[in-house]
Amino acid sequence: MDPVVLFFLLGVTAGILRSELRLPVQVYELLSILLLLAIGMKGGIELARQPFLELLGQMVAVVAMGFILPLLSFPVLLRFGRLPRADAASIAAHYGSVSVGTFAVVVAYLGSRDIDFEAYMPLFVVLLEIPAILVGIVLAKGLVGGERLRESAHEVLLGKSIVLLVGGLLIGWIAGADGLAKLAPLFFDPFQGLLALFLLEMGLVTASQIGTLRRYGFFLLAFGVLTPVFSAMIGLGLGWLLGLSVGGAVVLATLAASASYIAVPAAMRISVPEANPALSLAASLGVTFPFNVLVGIPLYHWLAGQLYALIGAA
Amino acid sequence: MDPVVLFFLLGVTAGILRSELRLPVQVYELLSILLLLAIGMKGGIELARQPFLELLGQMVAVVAMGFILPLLSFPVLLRFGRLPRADAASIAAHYGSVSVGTFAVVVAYLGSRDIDFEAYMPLFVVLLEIPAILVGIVLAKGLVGGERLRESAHEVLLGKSIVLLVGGLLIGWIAGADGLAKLAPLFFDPFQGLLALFLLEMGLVTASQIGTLRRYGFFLLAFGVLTPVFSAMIGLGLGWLLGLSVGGAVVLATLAASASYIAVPAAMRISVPEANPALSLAASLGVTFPFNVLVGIPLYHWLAGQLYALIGAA
Amino acid sequence: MDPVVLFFLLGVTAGILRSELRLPVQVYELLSILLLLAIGMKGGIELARQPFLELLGQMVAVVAMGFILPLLSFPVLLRFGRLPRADAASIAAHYGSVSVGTFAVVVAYLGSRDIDFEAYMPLFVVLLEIPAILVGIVLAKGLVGGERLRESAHEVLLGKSIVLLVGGLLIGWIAGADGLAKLAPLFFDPFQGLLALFLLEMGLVTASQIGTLRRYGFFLLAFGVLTPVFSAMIGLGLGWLLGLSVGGAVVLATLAASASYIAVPAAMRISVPEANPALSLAASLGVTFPFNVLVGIPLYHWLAGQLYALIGAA
Amino acid sequence: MEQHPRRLLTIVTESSIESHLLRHIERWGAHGYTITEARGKGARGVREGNWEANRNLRIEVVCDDATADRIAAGLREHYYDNYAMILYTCDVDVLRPEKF
Amino acid sequence: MEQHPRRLLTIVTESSIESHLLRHIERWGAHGYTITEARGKGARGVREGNWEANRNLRIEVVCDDATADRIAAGLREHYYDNYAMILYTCDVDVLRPEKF
Amino acid sequence: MEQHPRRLLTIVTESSIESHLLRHIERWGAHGYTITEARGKGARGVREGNWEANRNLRIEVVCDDATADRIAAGLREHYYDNYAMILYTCDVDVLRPEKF
Ligand SMILES: Nc1ncnc2c1ncn2[C@@H]1O[C@H](COP(=O)(O)O)[C@@H](O)[C@H]1O
Ligand SMILES: Nc1ncnc2c1ncn2[C@@H]1O[C@H](COP(=O)(O)O)[C@@H](O)[C@H]1O
Ligand SMILES: Nc1ncnc2c1ncn2[C@@H]1O[C@H](COP(=O)(O)O)[C@@H](O)[C@H]1O
Ligand code: NA
Ligand code: NA
Ligand code: NA
Repeated sequence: MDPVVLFFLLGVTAGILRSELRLPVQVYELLSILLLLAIGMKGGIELARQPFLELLGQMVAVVAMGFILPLLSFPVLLRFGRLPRADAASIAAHYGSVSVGTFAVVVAYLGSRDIDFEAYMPLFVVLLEIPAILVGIVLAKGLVGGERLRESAHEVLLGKSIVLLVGGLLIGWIAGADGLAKLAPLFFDPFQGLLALFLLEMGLVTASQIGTLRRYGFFLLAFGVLTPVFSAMIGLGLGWLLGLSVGGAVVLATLAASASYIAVPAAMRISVPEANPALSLAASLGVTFPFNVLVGIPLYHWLAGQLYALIGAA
Repeated sequence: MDPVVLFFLLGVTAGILRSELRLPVQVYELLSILLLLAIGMKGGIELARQPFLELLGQMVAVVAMGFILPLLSFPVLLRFGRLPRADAASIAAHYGSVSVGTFAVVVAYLGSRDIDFEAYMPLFVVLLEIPAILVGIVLAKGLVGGERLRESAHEVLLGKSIVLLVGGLLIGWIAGADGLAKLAPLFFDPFQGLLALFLLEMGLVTASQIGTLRRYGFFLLAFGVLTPVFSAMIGLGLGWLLGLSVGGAVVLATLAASASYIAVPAAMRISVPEANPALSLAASLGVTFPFNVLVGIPLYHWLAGQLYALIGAA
Repeated sequence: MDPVVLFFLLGVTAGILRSELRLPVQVYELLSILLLLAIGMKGGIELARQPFLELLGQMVAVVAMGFILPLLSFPVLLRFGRLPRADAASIAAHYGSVSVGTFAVVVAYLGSRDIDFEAYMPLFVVLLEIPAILVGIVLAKGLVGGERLRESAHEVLLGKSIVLLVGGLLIGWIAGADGLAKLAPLFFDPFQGLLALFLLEMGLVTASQIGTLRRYGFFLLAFGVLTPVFSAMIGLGLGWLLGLSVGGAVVLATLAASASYIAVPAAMRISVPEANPALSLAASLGVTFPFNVLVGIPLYHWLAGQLYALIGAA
Repeated sequence: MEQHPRRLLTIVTESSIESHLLRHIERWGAHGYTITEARGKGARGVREGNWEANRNLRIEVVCDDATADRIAAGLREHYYDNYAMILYTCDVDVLRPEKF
Repeated sequence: MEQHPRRLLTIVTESSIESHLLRHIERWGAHGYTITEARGKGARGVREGNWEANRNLRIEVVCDDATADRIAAGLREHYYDNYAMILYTCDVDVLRPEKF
Repeated sequence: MEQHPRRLLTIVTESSIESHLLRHIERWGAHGYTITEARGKGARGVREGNWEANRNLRIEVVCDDATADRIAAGLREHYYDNYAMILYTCDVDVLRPEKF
């Protein structure tokens, strides 16, 4: 098991045992700033190597997936979960968007197995963050006036994670690998260590979701495990169609499978306030995040291997 | 002099001169989290190399020392210090337990002199943290009901420092040196730098103890200097008996000599609330910590050299 | 463009667009502590190599410049800016002193161009911080009683930045390059990364000065651009006279050109409270800091090249 | 010493709505506000403050009675149903009444 | 606007006893609490908050009179003698009385 | 429960003057104080607290009426004109009157 995953388990265990261990929220913020900038810069370095136009097709396809995923889970949440419209829309938005933490874990996973993947993937992280939020708002509120939607879009685009990811992308793009070499001792070399600490903290937060989970019971649990597997298969298929490498397909599958717990909750709180945030966080953070980290990523890797062995690269 | 010690002196000086220099408490917390995890993981890596059972004898002996040390200092505190029972018990617990900061300093000291020591020593740090706390509670309260003692034990075991040390140990054990290589740029490479910053902060805190020291006068000062030397000799002897290397004996001596200022104060505050925390902190942090860092460690090193030269390794 | 400068632009942009991006103030504090210590230690290492007495002449000349610069800008502020006496004095003090952030940027600038400079320059940073503050107080208050001035001097000398710079210098001096090698992974290797994060934060703060700037209009803007160029030429000339290398002259020019936004504001707030801090910060941080980082440093480099080509080294 | 009665309105709520809330409060007539970071527990459960989604803010506004009522009414209308929030007011004396 | 009188009880004390204290306060009838990090000075000296052993918490509880009295009495019995602690109460008005 | 009336004086001001201010407050008779970090907005603009020059402190002093008046007067004389600062007082009840 990857050591970063062990840190996650340490956090969960400490949380469940009600240990006094706490990470100051400022440490959490520092870690997420460093991780987001590092991920963005890595992607930007790669974009500088890549003719941008060649990626345009892939980008459009990925954005389309971001619009479609929440539309698929919404009816499930409404009908089988019997959730109020706002809650169903909000959860659908969480699952249609992505978790940067999960992305970092799959990158670490592939890295420690020396599996290559398209290094411009952070671009897809940025692209996937947003569409599901817009879909979620429309699902909850109907086709709200342009004013309202524009305000929400503005908020999402200027949220912390997008600004840091996009800022990192641009800096990586402009400065290139050589320019950023001097920044490696802060952003790139300790990446795994920073991720380990981040996962320790996420483990503590995950443990605190268990109470809610127990209250809302079986449906959330099932939804939180089945949706990522289902979405991963869509991501895998899309990756294959787009001609990604096995590694790239695993990353795209993991992005599809992951559920946001940073950008989307913040956006939903403002744009769909009547949705209960405890519900969506319990599912995305209390079920799906640990599922992906512990079981999902190896599973998607195995599935990708099967798929590519069976059909061959597209 | 080791540069990390210079940082300690800078902190003490800035504190005494009433400079505006402050480290945010969140930085202090981040530093201690990183140091505790790093120490734990280093020990765990070594444990993975070592047949665990071979260490069992040493572990029992070390735990026994943890029970005995506070029993030795308690009567001194009662009689010569004329301290109330609760205070004597609490101070005895502080001195029977260990200071992770002092441990880090002795590790740095030996490292910069290329002196080897048994790398599983962090295990002893964990083992020594706890027994003295139990002894302290019993000394203060008598043989309290199992309920009370169990509650206290629970609290200590789930305190921040034990969770991080033990968690690090387990992660190191499971992942091994190779698995943790990727974490080195955050946890291992900057260890000395993190320790330097930590000692800067401890210097500032030490300086703020001077007021209390002045109030409680000569006894605390004498106790804070003589106890570590006396305990170090016990630790040295035990190290020799257990067949440790010279370096290992110096570490064990330093552990015996060091007085807790993190885990024990927290435990005593809850379990023996009538003990005055200013007293025990002034002694352990205001006297013994600087004494060990500046004078004690070189002294114990010298003593170990004498002992091993005289008698030969056990 | 240097990547650290890109981080500054990212911060400014995020600030102007009113993004939700914030760095916790504790992160800002940690960054400035690390940068100040690193700069100090680097200078101290160099001082250990240098016969101290040889530098005495240079030191006196640099201190003299620190006294003269504010005396030159004060009448301009009074007459052309029509500012109240206290404000003119305070701004003069800001511009007579130095900005450690700007110093770090010029060091990074020269480093990435492989241009050497006298490595004891951090000593000049320390020397230049203080004189302008004293001049500013005298300009505002007249020749105040020794008591008052002594209290102010005490405050400045024990402010965070001086303590860390001087502390770092001393540690570097005592421990030398070998002694500090073990601290490099925290203080020296990630220096550019730490500086990048610091500039991200300073960009956010700079953006928040724009409101004030707009209110106080054209004079501040002109003063904030012209003063550094003028002071840089004095610094350049002095560097030439002192026989510094081209790189050294660029650093001295940048120090002269930079305006304090940490030590001086704090000192003025206490010693000249009737000065409006919004004014001086808008100029030094809202105009001069970005000007130096984006335009000034390359300009001073070019000017130094011209000067040394024309006249030859002194 | 001359004293002037005013009301101190204290709001404890989720930090995620900070910028919206402050804009509202100013629109409803507050001349200033003071914010401290907080955590706590209430009807909507524990908010530990260890993570962006569960941080609280404690916002204080010193103002006259009419403004306090306007703010309280506005909060009740726009925020009370959907956000973790409490609100209480108390009587205070200030020195420079023109500020509030 | 309709107002309902309640009491605001504020405790400033050592952070080391947080979890015990909160358990007690809830047992004595509080429906919620708000915590902010603090530092300060009092009879037991300066508590600078720069280190785990000298941090303070400032805990606020809005409750009815009986609960306030119960909490105050409980604190006096269990904590006052051995911990750095102050406690004061003041009258406040709340909007939704059923919460407190 | 026996209660003793005192005054609670709350100051919100720039953190840069902390040590001076505390020295003054103690000289004017305060037996203790509690400090929390704050940010805010007032007549002197937004103080975001993201940087050393724009951090606020929120200082509370529980004291008797005479001390409160003395402190308020002192602050008015020494600080009001030149620093971002507000001050308000309110009536509180304390348990151990001898402390304040
Ligand atoms: N009775 C109370 N006393 C003090 N603070 C409270 C109380 N109830 C709630 N709070 C605070 O208000 C926040 C939101 O409350 P609620 O909407 O009841 O969950 C909580 O997280 C607490 O910080
Ligand atoms: N008169 C006071 N006014 C405001 N806060 C106080 C006062 N006295 C004590 N405190 C706070 O209560 C804590 C504990 O007080 P004590 O038990 O008196 O040391 C102090 O650290 C201060 O934060
Ligand atoms: N009406 C108000 N209500 C609450 N806090 C205020 C108010 N006005 C000012 N403040 C606080 O006091 C600080 C200084 O105020 P000022 O001197 O008006 O700029 C501000 O930064 C706020 O934190
Ligand atoms: Na997804
Ligand atoms: Na010991
Ligand atoms: Na200058």
